[in-house]
Amino acid sequence: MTDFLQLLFSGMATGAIYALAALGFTLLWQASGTINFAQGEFVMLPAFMMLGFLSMGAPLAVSFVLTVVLAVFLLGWVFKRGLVDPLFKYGMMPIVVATIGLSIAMRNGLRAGYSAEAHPFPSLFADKLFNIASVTITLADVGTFALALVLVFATQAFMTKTVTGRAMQAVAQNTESASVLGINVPRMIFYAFAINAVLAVAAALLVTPTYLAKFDMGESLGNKAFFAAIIGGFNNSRGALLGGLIVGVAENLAAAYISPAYKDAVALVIFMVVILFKPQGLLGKKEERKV
Amino acid sequence: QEVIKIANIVELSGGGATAGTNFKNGVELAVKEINAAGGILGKKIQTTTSDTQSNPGVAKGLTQKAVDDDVFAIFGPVFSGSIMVSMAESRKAEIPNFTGGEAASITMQGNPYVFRTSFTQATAMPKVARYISDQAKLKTLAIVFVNNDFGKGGLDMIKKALDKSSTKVVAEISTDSGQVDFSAAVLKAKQSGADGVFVYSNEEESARLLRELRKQGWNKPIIGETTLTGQKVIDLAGEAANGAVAHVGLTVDAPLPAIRAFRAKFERDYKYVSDHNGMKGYSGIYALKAAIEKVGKLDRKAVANALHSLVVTTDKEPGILMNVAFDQNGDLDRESFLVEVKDGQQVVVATLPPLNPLVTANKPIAAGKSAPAKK
Amino acid sequence: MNTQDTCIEFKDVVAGYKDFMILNNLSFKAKRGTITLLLGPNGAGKSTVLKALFGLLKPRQGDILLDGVSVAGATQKQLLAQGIAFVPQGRNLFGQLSVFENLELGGITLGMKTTHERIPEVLEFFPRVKERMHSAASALSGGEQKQLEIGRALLLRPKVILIDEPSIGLSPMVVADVFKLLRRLADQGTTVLMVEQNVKSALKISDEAIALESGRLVLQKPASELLADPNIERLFLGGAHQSNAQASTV
Amino acid sequence: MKKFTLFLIATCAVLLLAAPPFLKNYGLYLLSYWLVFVIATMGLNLTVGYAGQKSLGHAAFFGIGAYTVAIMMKAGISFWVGLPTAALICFFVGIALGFPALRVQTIYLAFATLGFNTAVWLVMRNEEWLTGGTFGINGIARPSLAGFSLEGNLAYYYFVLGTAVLLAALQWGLLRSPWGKAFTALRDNPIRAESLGINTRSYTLLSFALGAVYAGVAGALFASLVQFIEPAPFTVGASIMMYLMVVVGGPGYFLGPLLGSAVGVILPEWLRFAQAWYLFVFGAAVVLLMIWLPDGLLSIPDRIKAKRQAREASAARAAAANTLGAK
Amino acid sequence: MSHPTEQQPVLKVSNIKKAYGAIQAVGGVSFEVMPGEIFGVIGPNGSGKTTLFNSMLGQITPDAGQIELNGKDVTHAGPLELNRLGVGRTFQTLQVFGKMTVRDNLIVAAQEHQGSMLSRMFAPSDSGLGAKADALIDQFRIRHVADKKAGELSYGQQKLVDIAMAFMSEPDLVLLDEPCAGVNPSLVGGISTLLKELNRNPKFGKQSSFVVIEHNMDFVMDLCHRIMVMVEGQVLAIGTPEEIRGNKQVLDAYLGS
Ligand SMILES: Nc1ncnc2c1ncn2[C@@H]1O[C@H](COP(=O)(O)OP(=O)(O)OP(=O)(O)O)[C@@H](O)[C@H]1O
Ligand SMILES: Nc1ncnc2c1ncn2[C@@H]1O[C@H](COP(=O)(O)OP(=O)(O)OP(=O)(O)O)[C@@H](O)[C@H]1O
Ligand SMILES: CC(C)C[C@H](N)C(=O)O
Ligand SMILES: [Mg+2]
Ligand SMILES: [Mg+2]
Repeated sequence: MTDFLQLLFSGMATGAIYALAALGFTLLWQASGTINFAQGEFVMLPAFMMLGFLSMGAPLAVSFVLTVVLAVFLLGWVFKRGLVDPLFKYGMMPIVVATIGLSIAMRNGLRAGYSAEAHPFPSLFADKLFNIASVTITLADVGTFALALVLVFATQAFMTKTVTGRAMQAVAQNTESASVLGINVPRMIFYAFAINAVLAVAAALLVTPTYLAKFDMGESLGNKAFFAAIIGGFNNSRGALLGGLIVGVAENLAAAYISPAYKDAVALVIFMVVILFKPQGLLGKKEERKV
Repeated sequence: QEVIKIANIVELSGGGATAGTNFKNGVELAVKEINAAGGILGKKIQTTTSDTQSNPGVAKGLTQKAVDDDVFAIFGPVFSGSIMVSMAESRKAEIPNFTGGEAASITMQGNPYVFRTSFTQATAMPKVARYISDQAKLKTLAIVFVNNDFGKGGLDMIKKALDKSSTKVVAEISTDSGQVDFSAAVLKAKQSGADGVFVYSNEEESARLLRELRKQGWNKPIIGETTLTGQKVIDLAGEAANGAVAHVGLTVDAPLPAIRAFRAKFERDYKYVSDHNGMKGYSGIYALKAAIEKVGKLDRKAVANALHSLVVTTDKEPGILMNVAFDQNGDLDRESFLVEVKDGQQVVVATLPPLNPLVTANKPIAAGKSAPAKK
Repeated sequence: MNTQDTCIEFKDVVAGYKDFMILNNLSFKAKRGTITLLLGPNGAGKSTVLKALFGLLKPRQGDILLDGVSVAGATQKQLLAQGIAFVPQGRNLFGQLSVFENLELGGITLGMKTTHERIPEVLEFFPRVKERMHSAASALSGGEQKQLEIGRALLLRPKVILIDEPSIGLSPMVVADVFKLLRRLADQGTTVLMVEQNVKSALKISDEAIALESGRLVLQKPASELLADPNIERLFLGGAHQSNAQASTV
Repeated sequence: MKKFTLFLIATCAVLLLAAPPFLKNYGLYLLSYWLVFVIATMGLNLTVGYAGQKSLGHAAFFGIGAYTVAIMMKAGISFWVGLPTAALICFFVGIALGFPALRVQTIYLAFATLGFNTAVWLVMRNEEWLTGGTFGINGIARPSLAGFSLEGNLAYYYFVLGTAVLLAALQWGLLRSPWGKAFTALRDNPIRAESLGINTRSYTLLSFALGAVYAGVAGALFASLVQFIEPAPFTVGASIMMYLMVVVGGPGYFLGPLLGSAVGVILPEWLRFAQAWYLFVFGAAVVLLMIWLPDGLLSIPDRIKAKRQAREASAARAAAANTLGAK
Repeated sequence: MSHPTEQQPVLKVSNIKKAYGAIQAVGGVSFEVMPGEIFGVIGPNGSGKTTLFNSMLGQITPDAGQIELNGKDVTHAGPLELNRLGVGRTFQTLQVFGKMTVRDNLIVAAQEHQGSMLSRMFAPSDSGLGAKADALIDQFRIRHVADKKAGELSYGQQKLVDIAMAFMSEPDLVLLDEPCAGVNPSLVGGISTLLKELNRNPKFGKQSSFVVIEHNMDFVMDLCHRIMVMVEGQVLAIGTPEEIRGNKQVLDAYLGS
C-alpha cells in the first residue's frame, strides 16, 4: 500500500509537469484551432533564457519576469506574425508542418549556437523532503502540483468565464463570423499565443529542475504533453490536468506492476479505450452536429 | 598525399548529441595540437566532421561518403548501434575506423579495421563485477539499465561476469533514455531487497536516478560504470551523487599529468569540462598518430596491422592520456579507476591494473588531493 | 435628419476573389431609411456586393461610400462602430458556444452591460431561440440558427443592416415577422440592404429594387413599380428567362 | 498541369536513369535512400493527401516491412518471398489501424496512429528474441534478381528505381480510376460521401492498408539497402518526418512525394555545408517553404493555372455583363 | 393530383421518436409514402423535420419506432445501406465536395452504383457517367461552372449541385431538405418541373417517390401529392394540398393568415 501511494504521488508530481506542458496545447486548440508541434521547444527556450539571465546575475524571480517579457515577444508576437498569420487560413496541415520545422530549427539552433549539454536549473522550491506515512514527497512535487492546478483552473476560467476568452474560442470556431461581429481576430490570436508563451515560461520554471535544461528536452516533454492533452480532452483546459495526471500515474504503476519496458504502452492502452468510447477525450466537449 | 584526411562521423544531433559533440571536440583538439606541432610524418591532418543524427542509416551513408573522399581514417560514430552498421563500409574500403562505442559485439566479428577508444563492455564489466562481489561483497544486486544497445549490452555483460561470482542479480530494471520519473525503478530496486544497485545509463538519467534514490531513502551501495560518477552527473544530481562508486575507464579527474593537461586545454578551448567521450576522441587521434609513425608511411593496411599490436605510453606520447595497448581484435587495454563521489567531488579510490602485462602503470601526480593509487 | 439622402454608394466598383473579378464597374446608390432589395440569379454577385461593402473583400477599383465617406479598406470593427451590421448567407454561428454566448459576442463592440440589457428584447422577438438559450448553437434547427443570427445583428441597433437572404430556412410566419420588423426599422430611419430570392414577399416591403446580373447593374426601380410590371415579373419570378439567366451566372 | 507533370516526369526520368553511373557510392546510397522514402511517402500521400486520414504512424509500417524481410532473410528465406510477405502483413495491419479512423478523425486520429506507432516501436525494441531488440539485425544481404546480383550500389539503385516506378504507375492507375474520386470524396466530406453510397468504411480502411503496403515495400527495400535495422528509424519522430515530407511536397499531388522526400532526405545532406547549423537551416527552410507555399511545392503549377483561369473567367464574366449592358 | 392507391408503400414510417435530453425533437411520427408519390413535409422551425429525416436515413438513431422500405425493415440501416437500397437525399446545410469540380461531384455521386468495388478499380475515370452528369448539369443550368471547384460557387449554385447529386444514381426514393432555399425563383420553377419529370420517368422501371421538406409554400403546394404538417415533433395533419391549405390549425401553427 505504501508503495502504491509512493507511486501514486510521484506519478502525480510527474503528471503535473505533463499537465503544464499540455495546457498550452489545449489553449491553442481552443483559442486558435492550431496545434503547435514546437510546444516542447516553447518550454525549452525559456528555460535557457532564464539560465541566461541567471548567469548574468539576476535572481530567479527577475529572470522569470524578464523571460516572460521576452517570450511574449518572441514566442507570442513574432511567432504569430511570422508563422501563424500567413498560414492561419490554410487549415491545420501547413501550421502543423511549419511548427515541426520550427521545432527542428529551435532545437538544433540552440544546440549549435549554445550547447549540446544538459544544464542544471535552480528549483523554485527548497530541497525539502516530507515523509508522510513512509511516503516521501519533495516540496518541489507539492509546489509544482499546486501551481499546475492554479494555472489550469485560471486558464479554464479565463477561456469560459470571460468575454475575451469566449471571443478567442469564437475565432477558433469560425474566423469569418468572428470578424463580422467586430471581434478583433488578429488580437485574439495574439492573446492566445501570448498567454501560451507565459504558460510555457511558467512550465519551464517548474519542469526544468527535473527535466534539466537541454536542447532536446522539449521532444519527450512535447510528446507526453500531447498524450495528456488528448486523453483529457483537447478542447478543455481541465482535460490537460486530468490527462497529465493519468499519464504520469499510469506510467509509474505500469512500470512497477506490469513491465518497465512497456510502461508507455499502458498509457496508450488507456488512450485507446478512451478514444473508442469517448472520442472527444474524457472532459472534452462533443464535436458539432454536422447534418 | 599532401594532407592526412580524417573523417569525423559523429552524433551531433538526436539522442547521441552530447556524447558525439564531446568526441568531436576531443578529436578536433588533438588535431589542432598535432598540426601545430608539424603534423604526422610532416603532413597536416585535415578533418571533416559530419553529423549522423544518431541514425545508423545516415552513419552508413556518411561512411560511404568518407570512403568516396578517400580519407585515411574514420573516427566515430560513438553509438554502438551506428558503428555496428557503418563499420561494414570502412572494412570493405580497408580504412581504419576508431569508434567510441562500448558494446562488446563491435570487436567480436573479426573486423581488422575497427578500433576502440574505450574499453569494451567485455573488459569493463568483469572489473566492476569483481569489485561488486569481492570488495563490496554484495550478496544480491539490482541492476538499473537504460534500454538501448549501450545499456542492454552492459546488462548482458555484467550478468555474464557475475555469473560465476557469489553475487546474485535479483532485479533487472529497464529504463528509457530521456526518462524523467524514476520512482517506479527505485521502488522496484527497494522491493527486490538487493544489497546494492548497479546503475548503467546515460548522464542525465543517472543524475535523476540518483536523486530519486536519495529521495526514497536508499542507503545501500550505488555502483556504476563510467557514466555514473562523471562531473556532469555530479553537477546535475547535487548532493544525491555522494557515495556513488564507479569503475571508470577514462576520467578527467584521474590524477595523471597527461589527463590534467588535457582537461585544462579542453576547458580552455570549449569552456566546459570534457566527459570521457572527449577523452576518447582525443586519445584516439594520438593512437592513430602513434601507429602511423610506427609504420613510417601512410599505408592504411600497414597502419591497421600495426595498431593490432600497438603499445603507446604517455612518456613518449602524452596525448594518449594513459599507457595503452591494442590487441588483435581492436580492443584496448589500460589502467582504470575506481572512483567515489565525496562532497560533490569525484575521488579516485583505487587504480585497477590492466590485464595485459605489456601496459605499464601510469605515474600519478605526486602531490594531489586525490588518494594515492593502491597497488 | 433628412431620410432621403444617399446612405450607401457604390462607384464603379470592381471586386472579386483573388483574380476572379465578380463585380464589374458596379455603381448604385441606396437611400437612408429605406429598404433596398438586391435581386439576381444565383452567382450574379449579390453576396459579393455585401461582402465588399462590409470590408471582407477589398475593391480593386472604384470606391464604396457610406454617408459620403469612403469605407473601402475599413475594418469590420470600424464599420460596426459606424453602425453597420451584416448578416451573411449560410451558417455563421459558433457552434460549440451556447445561444446566449453567441448573442453576447454579437454585442462585443457594445460592451457587456449594454449587451446584457438588450439580449432579452431581442429574444422576445424570437421565442424559439429564447427557449434554447443555454444549448449549444449547433444543436439548434436550421431555422432557429438563422433566427439567432438575425437577432445577434439586431442587438446592435444598427443604422445600416446588410442582410443576405434572411428567408433561407425560416418558416413563412417567421419570414413575415422578420420582414415586418425590417420595414419598421426602416421607417425609423435604418437603412436596409437586403438580398432575397423570396422575391415577391421581399418586394412588398422594399422601397427600391436593384437587379444584378454577372456583376452588373441591370435595373434599378422602385419596388412597387417592379411588382406591378408584368414583364419584369416574368423575368425574375417566372423562370422563362433561360438564356439570360444562364449567361448572367458566369 | 498535365504538361507540367509530363515535363517533370521526363526530366526526372532522364536524370534518374542517366546520372547514377557517374556518381560515387555515397551519391548512389543517398539516391536510393531518397527513392525508398519516395515509395514510403507515396503510400502516406494516399492515406493523408488523397483520403484525408491524418496518419502519424506511417513509420510503423515502414518498420514492419523492414523487420519482416530482415527476420525472414535471417531465417534463410529469400528476399523475394519476404518482400510480398512484408507487403501482405502491412496490408492487414493497415486495415487494423484503419479501424480507429472509423470512429475518430483529425487530431484524435493523428494521435491514435501515433500511439500505434509507439506500440509497434516498443515491440521492436523489447522483443529481443524476434527483433534483436536494441541491437537490431545486422548483415542483411541484398538479393539477386534473375541470377543478377544486386549487391553493388549501382545495381541496387536501379532495382529500387524500378520498384518505385512500378509502384508509382500502379498508384497512378488507381487514382485515375473511380477509386481516386472516392478517396477525394472521403477526404472532402465523409458524411455526404456515405449518403451517396460511397462505402467510407471500406475506403478508409483501404486507404490505410494501401498506404501501409507502400510503406512495407519501402521498409523491405530499406532493410536491404542499409543492411542493418534497429528500432530507431521507425519511431514516431520518423512518422512525423514522413508527414512533413508529404505536406511539403504537396498532399494530394501525385508527384508530391518525389519533391517532399527530396526535401526530407536530400536537402539536409545538401545543407551540410552549413556545418553545425545545418539542421537549424533545414528547420527554418521548412518553415519558410510552408509560409511560401502552404499547399506544398507542387501547388505552384496549380496556382499559376488558377490565376489564369480566374483571369479568363473574369473576362468571360465581363463580356457577359457587357452584352447585358448593351441591351 | 392523383393519389396512388392499393399498392405497398415505398416508405413506411411508424411512430418514430427522438429526444435530445428534455427536448422531444420528434415525438412519435408515422406516415407512408406510396410509389410515385411526392410527399411534402412542412412545419415551423424546430418542429423536428430535419431530425425526422436524419432518423429515417440512418444519420442518427431514433429512440423508438420503425422504418420500412418496400416492406423491408431498415430502422437500423446506415446511410450507406439506404443509399444502396435506392434512397437518395440532400441535407439542409450545403454538403458538396468542395475541392472537386462540379462535374466530378456529380460523377462521384453515382459511381458507386456501377459494378463492384474491384471492377471500379479498373473502370474509366468517369465510370461512364460523364454524359449523364452533363445532362444534369444542363438541366440545373450550371454548365458555366461545371469545371469550377464546388467550394468556390455561390450559395445557390452549390445548392443546385447538391440537389443534382441526389439524382445522379436514379434513386427510387429521394428525400430533399429545403431544396429551394437560396435558389433563384426562375430555377425554383425549373426544379419543380424537373422533379415532376423524374417522378413520372418510366425509364426507372417504376416511378420514383420524393419526400420534400420545404418552407416555400408555392413550391410545395404545386408539387406535392400529399403534405404532412409537423408541429413540436408531432404530426398535426396529413392531407392533399387543398386539405392542408384549408386546415385552420395549420394556418394558425404554420402558414399564418
Ligand atoms: N470564395 C470564392 N472563390 C471564388 N469564387 C467565388 C467565391 N465565392 C463566390 N464565388 C463566385 O462569385 C460569383 C458570385 O458569387 P456570389 O456569392 O456573390 O453570388 P450570389 O449572387 O450571392 O448568388 P446566390 O444567389 O447563389 O447566393 C459566383 O460565380 C461564384 O462562383
Ligand atoms: N443535436 C441536437 N441536440 C439538441 N437539440 C437538438 C439537436 N438537434 C436538434 N435539436 C432540437 O430539436 C428540435 C428539432 O430540430 P430539427 O432540426 O429537426 O427542426 P426542423 O423542423 O428541421 O427545423 P427547421 O425548419 O428550422 O430546419 C429543435 O428544437 C432543435 O433545437
Ligand atoms: C552516450 C554513450 C553512453 C553511448 C555509448 N558510448 C554507446 O556505446 O552507445
Ligand atoms: Mg449569395
Ligand atoms: Mg431543418
